[in-house]
Amino acid sequence: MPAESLSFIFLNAALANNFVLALFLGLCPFLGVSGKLDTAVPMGIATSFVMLVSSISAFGINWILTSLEIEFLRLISYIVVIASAVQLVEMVLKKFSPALFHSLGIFLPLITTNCAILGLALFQTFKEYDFLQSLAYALGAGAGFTLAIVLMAGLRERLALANLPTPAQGAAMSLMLGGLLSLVFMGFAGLGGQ
Amino acid sequence: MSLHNPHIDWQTFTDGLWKENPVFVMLLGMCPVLAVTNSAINALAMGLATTFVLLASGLLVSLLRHQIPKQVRIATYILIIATFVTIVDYLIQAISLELYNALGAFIQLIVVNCMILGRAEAYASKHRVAKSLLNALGMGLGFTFALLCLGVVREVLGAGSLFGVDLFGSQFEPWVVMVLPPGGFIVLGGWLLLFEWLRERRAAAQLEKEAARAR
Amino acid sequence: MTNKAQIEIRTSPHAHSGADVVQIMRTVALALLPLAGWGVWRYGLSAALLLLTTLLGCLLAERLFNRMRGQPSSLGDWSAVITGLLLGLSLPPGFPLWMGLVAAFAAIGLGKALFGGLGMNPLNPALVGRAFVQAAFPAAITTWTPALFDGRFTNPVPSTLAWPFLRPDDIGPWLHERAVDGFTGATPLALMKYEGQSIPLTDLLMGGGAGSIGEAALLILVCGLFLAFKRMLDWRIPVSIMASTALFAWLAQLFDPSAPGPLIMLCSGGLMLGAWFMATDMVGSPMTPLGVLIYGVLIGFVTEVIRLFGGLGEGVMYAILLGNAAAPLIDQWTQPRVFGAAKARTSASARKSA
Amino acid sequence: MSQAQPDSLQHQTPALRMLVTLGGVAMLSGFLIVLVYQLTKPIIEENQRLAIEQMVFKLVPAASIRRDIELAPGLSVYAAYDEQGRLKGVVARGAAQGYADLVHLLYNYAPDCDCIKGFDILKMAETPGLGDKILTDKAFLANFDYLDARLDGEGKQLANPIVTVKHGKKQEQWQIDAISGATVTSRAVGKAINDSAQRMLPLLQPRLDEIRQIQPGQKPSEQQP
Repeated sequence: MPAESLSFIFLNAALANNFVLALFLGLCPFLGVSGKLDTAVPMGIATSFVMLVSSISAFGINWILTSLEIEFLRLISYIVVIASAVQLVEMVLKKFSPALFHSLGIFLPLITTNCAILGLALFQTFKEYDFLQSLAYALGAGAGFTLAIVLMAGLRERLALANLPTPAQGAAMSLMLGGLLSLVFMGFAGLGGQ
Repeated sequence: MSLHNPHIDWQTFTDGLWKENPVFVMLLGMCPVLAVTNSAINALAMGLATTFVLLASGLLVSLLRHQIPKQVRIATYILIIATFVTIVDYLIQAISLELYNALGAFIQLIVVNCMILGRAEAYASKHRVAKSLLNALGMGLGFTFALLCLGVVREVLGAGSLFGVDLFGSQFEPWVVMVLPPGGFIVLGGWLLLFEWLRERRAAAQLEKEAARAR
Repeated sequence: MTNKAQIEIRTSPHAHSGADVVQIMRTVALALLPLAGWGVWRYGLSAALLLLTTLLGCLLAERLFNRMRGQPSSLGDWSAVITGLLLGLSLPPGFPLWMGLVAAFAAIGLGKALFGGLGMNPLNPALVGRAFVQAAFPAAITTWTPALFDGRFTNPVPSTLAWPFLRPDDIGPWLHERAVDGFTGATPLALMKYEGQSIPLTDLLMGGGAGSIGEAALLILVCGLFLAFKRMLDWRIPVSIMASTALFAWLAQLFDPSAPGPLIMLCSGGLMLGAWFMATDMVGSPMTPLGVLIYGVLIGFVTEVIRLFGGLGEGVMYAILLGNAAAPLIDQWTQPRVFGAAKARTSASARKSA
Repeated sequence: MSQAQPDSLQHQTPALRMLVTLGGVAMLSGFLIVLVYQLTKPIIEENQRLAIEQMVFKLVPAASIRRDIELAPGLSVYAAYDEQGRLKGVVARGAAQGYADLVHLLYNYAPDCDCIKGFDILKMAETPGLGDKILTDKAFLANFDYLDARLDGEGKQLANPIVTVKHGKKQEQWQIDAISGATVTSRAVGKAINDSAQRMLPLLQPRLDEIRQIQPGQKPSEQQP
């Protein structure tokens, strides 16, 4: 394994291998919650936050499982621990920062079943990242997700006024927009690789 | 809806195939739909793996539906689903390492396919075993069908082959974009456009027919 | 009198400048003609055929999608002409014609018709078409041919006439036969990036080396300035793009003296064409004065980043597309009133749902 | 929903019952997973062994016996021997950033000529039709008929680092002639091999004599764990 630099891991996860636009992780919120900027921004921030939390938990679990040599329980442990971590975050937020909870809280339960979260945990395990690398990966993935969903929301708000062809009103248009954004993000391929 | 319809069992099965197709109609489980459909064989394998998890989790949830307390049902379902996904993961590894490498982490990501949890919660926990299985099979095959729709188009255009068999000879210039991420979005968007367009035409024809009858 | 005109340019976008959309479009299309002519002079029959293909392809696609929606023809607004010309100008001269047709349909269909036609396209249609074929046919779109080769008006580059759906033949032997001196099949940017080789500036200004049909920096500047003086385009966009590109190139050179300097960055690749003719697309660019500035700087910055650190040699296309995608956000966040309102709405909705 | 349970039943579920249910399901799933894991483990290991063996023997055509050698913690190579037990090649892994993602590859170091002979891609996400030419382009593959990999006098690093040069500019035996139009991927191959060889060869060289020793009549790939 070559030691990938932290900045490269961050940029790669955020742009070239954007979680939504290149890996298709977190598509449900990307398509579902991108209708309005008002909801897209908190959704992106909340997801990034949960990504960070679950990346750290996944790193810990994997360390424990590997030292006990029971890796076959990895998937179950990840999903259980991530779900509980989100619950915990929700409770802590509610107690200590009600304002933040109000803006993010409604999205937290949605995020638990978001494949981007589990995907992050699984990919960082597959890539055998160390702790700092995992952190960079989680931050990059979160930033990339936020970027994608916010760009999408801006475009969709503008298109809300457009006179779309009838078959294109609805999911098809969102998918095509996603395809265009995905095309654009291909331009970042190999960024920071040299 | 019509629970006492004698044909209910048949409909339970066919709904998932077309009318309530998890991908084309309900837009569920999009992540594997787009991520692993760059070839038909990957699409088929992912579809069958998902069907297996649907069937197995549907069976278990349906069997245990009277035993599982309401408060912990979601946790239990997730546990059950994660179990079968882990099993599928090992089975695929045992069957073909090549396939396993091609699908990568997306097999394990079946766990968070909302379709499966949705079926467990909305159907299997409320119906008899046979019915749940039939419904799961319908949904699973519908999902597989949708994946194949994408996989076939993307592989034929993007690689000039189908199930790995070369179709057009070596001079064919593949449209590489189709096997890349944007191709996934565009092909699924294209299928949805096509279906929506057909539906509109059918509705328009229906209207016309009714108007003619009224006249 | 002149003072008044200047103030008018600064404070108001095109809508107030007097000319209507069709007039603007027609003038822009006319301003592209010298570029097309210069491209045909340098690359010969291949370039002419390709430009014709993308032009007719765009018109055909526009008509087809009009008909599918049962709308009156929108060919009269000249926008499809501009898209077709820009698309052709941004492609390499030896690009197979059938791929040019694919690009034209992708540009109009994917970039425009799907979202409701003129004025609704979220991204620049010509660039959508080019990005699509860049991803679809990565080999063909990075095959460059020399300019000004002998017999260019009678014999097209062999790859131009490749059969539909089939791979163009390798043009290596054909190039060898022509034995064009020093031609390496790489664009100036690629030569600089991968080989540390520099290109004489005159070549870049006139479009001497390998490149897309419309890459002649000086001529673009002239045509662009003409349009700007006619107030047919928002001069702040190309100026901010060029200024920021130059600034970032200068900064990059401070850190790494071997990096290409501002002048080379400005004159190479598609920067000029993009800055003057593509980024200025009224639909995809922001409307607020501050927004326009941010938009230009964003495009300049992303171009630099991709050119210097990316896997690709050229990044203008992706930078402009990204700028288009970000334009609604820029607009929203550079209007203080709207921003405040949006914020108030957020907290209100959160309170409601909680 | 005729078969749904009446709500009143579910309202007061004792905590014990919830725990018992969760525990029971957890035990059931644990049992199932361990069962499948145990059943499939030998098959999976056999599959993996076959896959590696296949690749190693493809890279070292004369070989038919494989032995795993750990040069340093986390750095393993495969030594490949022919029927007579002669060392024909040492296969090692390398990886470097390509155009889209890391390019993972295996390459064959032939001790007889002190050179690198051939490579194969384990995993890459390079653009089909462009980057993947590195596996099909004959001129590019010809670079790996003989690629100089001698160590310097002290045996600490390669005498000449392996580098990828622009298409048509290859002059030395340690240079790789890039594919025009796929420069980035060609470079990734060179960098992956160079990075790996710089680390692996200094560790391998001192142990080469020991590795050459192979007991006749024994199949080392079986005796190694």
